[in-house]
Amino acid sequence: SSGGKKADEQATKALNGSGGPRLKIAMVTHSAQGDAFWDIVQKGAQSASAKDNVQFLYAADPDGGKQAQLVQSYIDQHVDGLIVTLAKPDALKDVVAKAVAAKIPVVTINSGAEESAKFGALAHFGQDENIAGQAAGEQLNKAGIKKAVCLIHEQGNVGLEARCAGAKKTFSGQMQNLFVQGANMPQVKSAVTAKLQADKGIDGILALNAQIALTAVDAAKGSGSKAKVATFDMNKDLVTAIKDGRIQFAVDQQPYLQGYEAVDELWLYKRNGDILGGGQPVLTGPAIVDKSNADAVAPYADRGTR
Amino acid sequence: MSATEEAPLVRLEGVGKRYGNIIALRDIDLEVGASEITCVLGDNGAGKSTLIKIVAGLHRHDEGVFRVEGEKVSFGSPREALERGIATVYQDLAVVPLMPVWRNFFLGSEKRTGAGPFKRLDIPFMRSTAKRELLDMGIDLRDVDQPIGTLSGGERQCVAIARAVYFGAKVLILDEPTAALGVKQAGVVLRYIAQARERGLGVIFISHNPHHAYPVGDRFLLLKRGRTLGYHTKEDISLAELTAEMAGGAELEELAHELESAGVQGAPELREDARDLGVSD
Amino acid sequence: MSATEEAPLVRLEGVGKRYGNIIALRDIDLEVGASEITCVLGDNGAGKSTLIKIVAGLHRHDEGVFRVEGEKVSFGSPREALERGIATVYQDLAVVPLMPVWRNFFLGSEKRTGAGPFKRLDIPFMRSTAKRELLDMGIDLRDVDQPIGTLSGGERQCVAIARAVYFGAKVLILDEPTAALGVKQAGVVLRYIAQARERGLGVIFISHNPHHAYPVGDRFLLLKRGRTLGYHTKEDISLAELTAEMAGGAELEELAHELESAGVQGAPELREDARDLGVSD
Amino acid sequence: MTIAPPAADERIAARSSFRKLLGRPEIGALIGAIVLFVFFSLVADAFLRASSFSTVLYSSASMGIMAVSVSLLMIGGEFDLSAGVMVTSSALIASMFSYELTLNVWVGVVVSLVVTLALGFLNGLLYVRTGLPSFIVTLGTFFMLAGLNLGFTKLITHNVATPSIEDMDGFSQARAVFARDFTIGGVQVNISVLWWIVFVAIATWLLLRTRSGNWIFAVGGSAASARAVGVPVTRTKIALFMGVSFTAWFYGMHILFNFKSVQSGEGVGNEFFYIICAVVGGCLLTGGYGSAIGAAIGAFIWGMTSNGIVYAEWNPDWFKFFLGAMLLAATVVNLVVRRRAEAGK
Amino acid sequence: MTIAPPAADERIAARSSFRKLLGRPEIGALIGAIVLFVFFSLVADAFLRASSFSTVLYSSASMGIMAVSVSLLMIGGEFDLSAGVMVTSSALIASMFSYELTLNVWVGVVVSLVVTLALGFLNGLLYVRTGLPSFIVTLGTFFMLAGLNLGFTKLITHNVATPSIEDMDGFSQARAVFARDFTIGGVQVNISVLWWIVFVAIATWLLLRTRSGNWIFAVGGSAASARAVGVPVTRTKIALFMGVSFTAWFYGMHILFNFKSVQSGEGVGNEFFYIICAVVGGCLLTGGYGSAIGAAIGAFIWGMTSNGIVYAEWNPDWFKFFLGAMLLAATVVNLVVRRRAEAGK
Ligand SMILES: Nc1ncnc2c1ncn2[C@@H]1O[C@H](COP(=O)(O)OP(=O)(O)OP(=O)(O)O)[C@@H](O)[C@H]1O
Ligand SMILES: Nc1ncnc2c1ncn2[C@@H]1O[C@H](COP(=O)(O)OP(=O)(O)OP(=O)(O)O)[C@@H](O)[C@H]1O
Ligand SMILES: [Mg+2]
Ligand SMILES: [Mg+2]
Repeated sequence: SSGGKKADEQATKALNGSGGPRLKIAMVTHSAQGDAFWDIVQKGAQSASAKDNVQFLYAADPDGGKQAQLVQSYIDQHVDGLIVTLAKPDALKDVVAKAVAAKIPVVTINSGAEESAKFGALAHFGQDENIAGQAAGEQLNKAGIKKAVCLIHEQGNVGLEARCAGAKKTFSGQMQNLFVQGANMPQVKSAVTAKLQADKGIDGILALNAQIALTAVDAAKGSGSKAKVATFDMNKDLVTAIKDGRIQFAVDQQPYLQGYEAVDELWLYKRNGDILGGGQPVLTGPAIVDKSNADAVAPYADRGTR
Repeated sequence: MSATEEAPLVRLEGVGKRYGNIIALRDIDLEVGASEITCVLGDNGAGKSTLIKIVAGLHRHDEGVFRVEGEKVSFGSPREALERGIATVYQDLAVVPLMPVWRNFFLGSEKRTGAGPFKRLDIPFMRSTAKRELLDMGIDLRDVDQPIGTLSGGERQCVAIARAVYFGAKVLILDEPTAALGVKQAGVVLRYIAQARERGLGVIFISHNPHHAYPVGDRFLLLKRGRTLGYHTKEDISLAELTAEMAGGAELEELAHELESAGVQGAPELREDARDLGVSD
Repeated sequence: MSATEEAPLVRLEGVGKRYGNIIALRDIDLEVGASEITCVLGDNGAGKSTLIKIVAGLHRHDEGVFRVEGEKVSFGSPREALERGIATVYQDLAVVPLMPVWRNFFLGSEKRTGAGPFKRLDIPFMRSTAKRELLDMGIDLRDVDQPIGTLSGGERQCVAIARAVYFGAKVLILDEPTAALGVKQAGVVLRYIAQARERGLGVIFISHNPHHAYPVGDRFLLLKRGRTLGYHTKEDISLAELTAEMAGGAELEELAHELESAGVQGAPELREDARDLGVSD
Repeated sequence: MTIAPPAADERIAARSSFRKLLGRPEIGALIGAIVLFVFFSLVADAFLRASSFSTVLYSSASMGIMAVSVSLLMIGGEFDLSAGVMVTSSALIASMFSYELTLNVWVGVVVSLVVTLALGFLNGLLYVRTGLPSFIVTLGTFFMLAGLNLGFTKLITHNVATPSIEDMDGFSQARAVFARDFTIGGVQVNISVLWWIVFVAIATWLLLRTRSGNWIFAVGGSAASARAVGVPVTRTKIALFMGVSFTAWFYGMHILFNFKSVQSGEGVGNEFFYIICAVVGGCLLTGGYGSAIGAAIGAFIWGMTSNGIVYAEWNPDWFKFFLGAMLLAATVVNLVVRRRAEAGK
Repeated sequence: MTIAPPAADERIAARSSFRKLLGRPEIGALIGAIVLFVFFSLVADAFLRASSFSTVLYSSASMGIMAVSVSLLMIGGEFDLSAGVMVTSSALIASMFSYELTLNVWVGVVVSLVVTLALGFLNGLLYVRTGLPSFIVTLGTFFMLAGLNLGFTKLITHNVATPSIEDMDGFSQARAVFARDFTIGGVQVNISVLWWIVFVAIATWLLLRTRSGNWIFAVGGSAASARAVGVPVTRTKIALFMGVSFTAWFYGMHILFNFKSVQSGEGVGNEFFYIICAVVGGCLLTGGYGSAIGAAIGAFIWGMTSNGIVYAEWNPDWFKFFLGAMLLAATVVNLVVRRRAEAGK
């Protein structure tokens, strides 16, 4: 939907001149603190906010109930628009309804494509982690991998489990999950090493975050395994690693787009009554980054927006 | 030995106790009947406290037989002992430092009022009783709500004694109750012990002071290094003999000489004192 | 009063202390010179321990002046007191229950050997010293590596005393050191106190037993409910007067009568005992 | 001595009744809470709205319900690190039991109650039988429960979250009991706030007015002494663990009926927040001292802080920094107040 | 009494030297470790390979280095909940300082050491000054550090992770010191394993053979008694907090030079794993008892368990369940051994 975005931007420019009170838009996600993916989502939202003269607020909690509470806090503050992830749709259903009842427009991002419209949200940006996972599974097939592990670095996390489940669905070989402690790199390294030592047949590793992927590369090297590493999400070092061939590919959901589009849509709605997607989810990815296009993406990853 | 035909309240036969590889007691016999006071005497570390902890239900004995009113028992907890009317003053007092005095006083034997789910502590009763019982011992507390940990050593000791005396139904065990007490309070405690006997209780009384033990005791168990050194009834032994046996020989005589020759002012009194302590009679 | 022209080792002038709104001490004077023993006597809760805790550096006084060798001080920690040669036996003993006996003995004043980064504890010396010092007091420990918490009350007390005596350089403070002790051990402690005086130390000695206090003491401070009841030199007061003042009047006489009339076996001895306790002289 | 004590004890300094009030353990925490309240009122406009207050209250209740029983357990000298995941376990059990067998949700609620109480009993039993510190025992059960939560949920639902039970029999009654919103003076308040207050009241009564309360203080203050004077220490401790599991069940039901579905990974880490509430409210970590009201105020401080930061629109990157600073500030105020009260001149 | 004690004390029962050995505090944990080792050797083929053993050792060292100082702190009667994030802070400081100013990495390493020690000092100072329990104080600093880690990293790097410093001056020497792999007998071992052993040896020597060790046991066993006999309690406690920050710095450097870049959110939650290692190894939560070797064995148990489950290829959904079960099993074995040793007949 690159055309749509361009159009949005033009419309934005046109409307920007008209002034008016500053809008206050809040985003509440199910992210853990300091998560790289959600950091990029925020960056997208922030740059849209800067452009649209919007005050952008952000809060996150991985616990469904607490996330709902945060949404409630923003309703109490009478924000002008809400951006919510529906990783646990049931937990957020009521509070989204409250927001709608309080005449606060809601946009959903990332997860919850199916529920978004049902709950009364204006639009949805992004796609299910599950779909992104399916893309990863297909890429693994293409790379000729037969036996893979999917590294879950936060146990019980809905989004991460969904990525692995999606990958498993399309992957034609055998795939197992492995739990690693994301907050503790040495433990990640030793768990991956242990797994590779235990099962020499493993020839593929799917990580769910760039830093974990780089550690997995180390672990594979250290244990003398030939396993190829692929990952979700990106950063600067990861793009270099793709260029070097240490990492096969990265599934990029273009989180920047999710944040940017969501803010912009709310602003457009407030200013112009525009609704994107016509009730259908607007897909922001997944984009696959591999050796062929790594060079092109590198500068953006450098900047921390991809 | 007991005045009545009944089985004695408490009877130990050949009791022994080990802490790991440390042998604290070996082959001890002891008997307390109703209206009887048995004194347990002995050096530091002789095993006196260990002995009464067995009777109080705090430890289980490893050897021998322990009977309460003729029935063979082995208490799993002090609660079982309490339920048979055995109340104890421990040497380390067994108080909960952060809790108010009155709560400590009634701990484990709370007085309650009301019925069913509304059964609750009878706080006014407990507060006033604690205050009164302590006043009777000569301890005039500022405030029965003071945490017991902030009382002076002697005051804490008095709380423990007053509690045991108040709840003791059949047997009263006192482990060095007068140790931290002032002259006045010690006198009160001795009176309590005598009164308990009059009320028909059996008392086990531990003391290092033969002047405290002899007048009130009926039977005297002397321990040394975990073994029985002697077991006497009052008729068998005089105060002087008892003291001599407790002090263990000539060392004190020597001490008194030493002090005197050092020209210590007041040494004659100490010498006299040493005599009291059992050196020469 | 002091034998020498120098300032006394420890001198309190009008000292007072409060715990929150609880007034524990008010306007107390006290003096200890070299080669002098000052006894602090009084009822339970009179404030004796509070007083010596001020001298030991454990509490700060709120009122009055505290001088050490003429110099005005207010100790922020017991370490400061120790550094000036003031060693203390606390009533609650101040031992660390889980630590071995010898480590407790030397705690805070460890003996070390070696140099630089390899300076280390002189363990053989500390173990043997602790064992020997205790044996000198008549405590024959099974094992100096036993956690001190597993010792008997009197054994613990002896460790605290032996430690203070070993480290006391100028002033020795003893809070009821003989309370939990057997006859023999108590004698040893009295001898230690006399020896300390001979070595030129000043001693503050707290006791409930006038028979222990009078022979060794040079000065007697009597406390009651946080105030001074009397402050005497030995010449001013006889043992009988002291005992009478400690016991506080006629109550004990009454007790003795009471016991006698109750027909308690051995009451004559108790009566005698009561006399000792200061009722009739 | 039979002389009556003098009417006014000369050994006690006079103390104003204001000071006396300050002497109560909860007052310190309360003043900490008031300071925070004033602070957030000044820096966040939205904070003073009635609806915001109800959000803060709800957030406090969501910590506070568990903090009640956790504080009792802490006064009794023990920890329960499995408290956080046990909430999730109880919700998962109720949800999956009713859903998989298509029963009235009340059946699931009752089954969950029984199982959760059994879990608490097990914690207590393991503790008293092994003699290991409760920290270790409940750490073990914490991991085990966390594993079971995920393992069973994935085994049964093939998912990491349970399906919604919104359309099942009995759901709306159960929701009315555990999770209904109702309106007081135009403000929506969740029923869990009321339940929280009820629990705090019961726990306070229990602690201060009943024999069990006496025992709780005693086993926490000195288990050996308590045992020596005849307090049934093991029974008391097991009961305390079951108390925690009872509130875990209750709060689990609230989560289930408020959010309809449960994630198996939820709850991890909350156990520490409960302990924090209790400690901020004046409970000693070493046991033997504290109050249920204090823990409630601790939960309230927590609710104010975590929501106040959102209302104040501070940069979320620094959220935890502010949280930590507030926590320290509140406890320091608490402490200063208590010290002043004790110095009490 | 001047009589020499009898050569053999009749008050002590004979005890075999085997029993005496069993009496040492670490032996219980060691036997727990051996039981686990045998267990995993039986259920997981891959477990017994030398290369696997080196993986387990590395994993143990990554817990064990911090567990050393945390166990000392616990013996001294305190907790440090900020230990986990402080590791990350120190790595972030070193990384960002060198990177942003384009300096030799050693400059960053030294700056990080100074700042991290200052953080430990601050923890200690806050603890002794406020008189609050260390649990609360370090909880406050935990949140604050976690916030600062994220806030500063985003402020400075505009990212949640630091850029790689692999190509900077001094990197390879620093890596050689903190994170190099080397080969012993054909097996790759990380240098952190050696450092771990060195730290454990130093801590053991400190505890058992020096005055400071005596003081550590004393302030943890009874701070009031220790103070009364002249132990400088506050100084000792502050030094213990700084000990934790020192190993946090060291371990932070290991992470930085092993993984080249640092995520600002790392480290949260690890503080509890350190405490777990210490407690499994026999340290008392209440202080005054424990050993550095015990904590090392605790870390080894941890490393075996968390990797053993992987070697055994058990379903990862149940990972935590197994972890909890193993943890409980190891501590129960530990306990049974110690009890037997004490009963010692
Ligand atoms: N920390 C404290 N807080 C409040 N009150 C205290 C504290 N310590 C002592 N007191 C009170 O101060 C008074 C004096 O106590 P102190 O320990 O000095 O008495 P004492 O003369 O040593 O008595 P004893 O002979 O029983 O040891 C007591 O009434 C006690 O209740
Ligand atoms: N828990 C324990 N573990 C090991 N040894 C112990 C334990 N309790 C007591 N002992 C030892 O058993 C012996 C007897 O102790 P006990 O307390 O019975 O002596 P006591 O006669 O009461 O002495 P005191 O007059 O000093 O109170 C002592 O030598 C002591 O060291
Ligand atoms: Mg004893
Ligand atoms: Mg005293």
